[in-house]
Amino acid sequence: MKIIYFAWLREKAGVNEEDVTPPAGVTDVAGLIEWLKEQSPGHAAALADPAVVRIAVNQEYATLEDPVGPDDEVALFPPVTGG
Amino acid sequence: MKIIYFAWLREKAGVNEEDVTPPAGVTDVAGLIEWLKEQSPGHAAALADPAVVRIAVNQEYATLEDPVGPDDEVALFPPVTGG
Amino acid sequence: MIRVQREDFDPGAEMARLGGASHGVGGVCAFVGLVRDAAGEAEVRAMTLEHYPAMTEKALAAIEAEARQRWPLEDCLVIHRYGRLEPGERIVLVVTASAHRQAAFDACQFLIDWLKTKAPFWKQEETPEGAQWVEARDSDDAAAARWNGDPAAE
Amino acid sequence: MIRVQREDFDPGAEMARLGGASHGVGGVCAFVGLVRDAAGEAEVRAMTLEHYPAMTEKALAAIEAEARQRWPLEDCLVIHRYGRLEPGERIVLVVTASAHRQAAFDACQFLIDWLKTKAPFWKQEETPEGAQWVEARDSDDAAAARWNGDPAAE
Repeated sequence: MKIIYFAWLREKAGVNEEDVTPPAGVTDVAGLIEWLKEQSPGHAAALADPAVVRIAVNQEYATLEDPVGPDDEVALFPPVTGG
Repeated sequence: MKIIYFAWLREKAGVNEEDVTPPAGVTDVAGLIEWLKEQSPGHAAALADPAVVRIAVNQEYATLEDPVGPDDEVALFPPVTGG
Repeated sequence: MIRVQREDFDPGAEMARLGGASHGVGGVCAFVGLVRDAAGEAEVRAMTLEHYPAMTEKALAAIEAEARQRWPLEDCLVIHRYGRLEPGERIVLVVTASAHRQAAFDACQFLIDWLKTKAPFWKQEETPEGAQWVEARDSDDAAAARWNGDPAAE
Repeated sequence: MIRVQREDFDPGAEMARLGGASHGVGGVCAFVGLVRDAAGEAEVRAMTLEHYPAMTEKALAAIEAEARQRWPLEDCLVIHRYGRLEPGERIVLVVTASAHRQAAFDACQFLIDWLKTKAPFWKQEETPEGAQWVEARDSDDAAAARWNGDPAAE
């Protein structure tokens, strides 16, 4: 599974993107985020406040309840500020 | 008093602008229009339907009740269609 | 600034000018009105815009002042052409520049709504059936009426 | 049409292109967003726009399709830049062309409101106190939320 981080989530996580293999019990976005938080103090800091984490699965906005699998690209980022 | 006509009011009246001297009893826009209607069949046709006559006195929108005097410029025209 | 002229204008140059007025401008909104080749079912080959010069400049200056009073604009511009214009030609330009986009959008719409219902211009269209004066549209009156209340409430 | 690019763009040329698409276009509305030299009290020397390329083009194409479905547009265009930009530089352009002005204005505002709240871009500002990530604004969410209902009811 490919994880991509943007903006200050990227800076806090200390990684732009990474390939990860979560345990089989991780089947949705919520589970994935809980598992990622355990991977490093940087990950934990980046994902500490779920209210400011936005999620896209395969380039589409997703929610904590959406399923994720080994072939998915999951992006984690703060609220957008374009335009 | 100077009277100016625009668009189809001008065409119906048959005159672009004219200097007129209404009788002393003509003191407001309503009285002026009634008097102008008597000046020619063209004037009568141009001013037949008051609902589609717009009025400006000295280049400001005016109503039938507004006063008019000898030194005024009175413009009569249909609803505007600019923009 | 307002301009009433026979000649064409350059929307990109005017937008760049207003946008560059200061580095406090965050948004520039522009509207260009063009001559269409049809009015309802009728083919339009050209139109001629007549206006009331003594009143036009005075009225446009007044409405520009009102827009600047209602919204925090860094700058605003109205250019309206008169004379004979063919389909595809530009008729009118409104440009507004503000720190924030909503003020720019609202002021731009306010100005064009006002031009449609209050600026002393009249359009005559050349159609296969002859010259036709354009009739005012109720929808334009309705669009203009929405600005009569308190702008903060909209 | 959508474009995501590092280079600047020419609003006037794009407006002329969309306005000239057909003689059925009666109005062209454009919005240009510019880099300001201040954010609240802080001086901004430059900003850098980061984005998520794989998602950006997909998301912009989807919202353009939605605008075309909601309003009778003859054409519409969104250009969004990324990279480092200084105060006064253009960030984003939205242009809409329609037979009637209200559709052009509404679609243009819809697109910019959407870009502000959904397009995967992030701005980092260079200030005298260091680099600062721009925070999302509640007012942008409120602006975007007004399009969630039936557009005919607005």
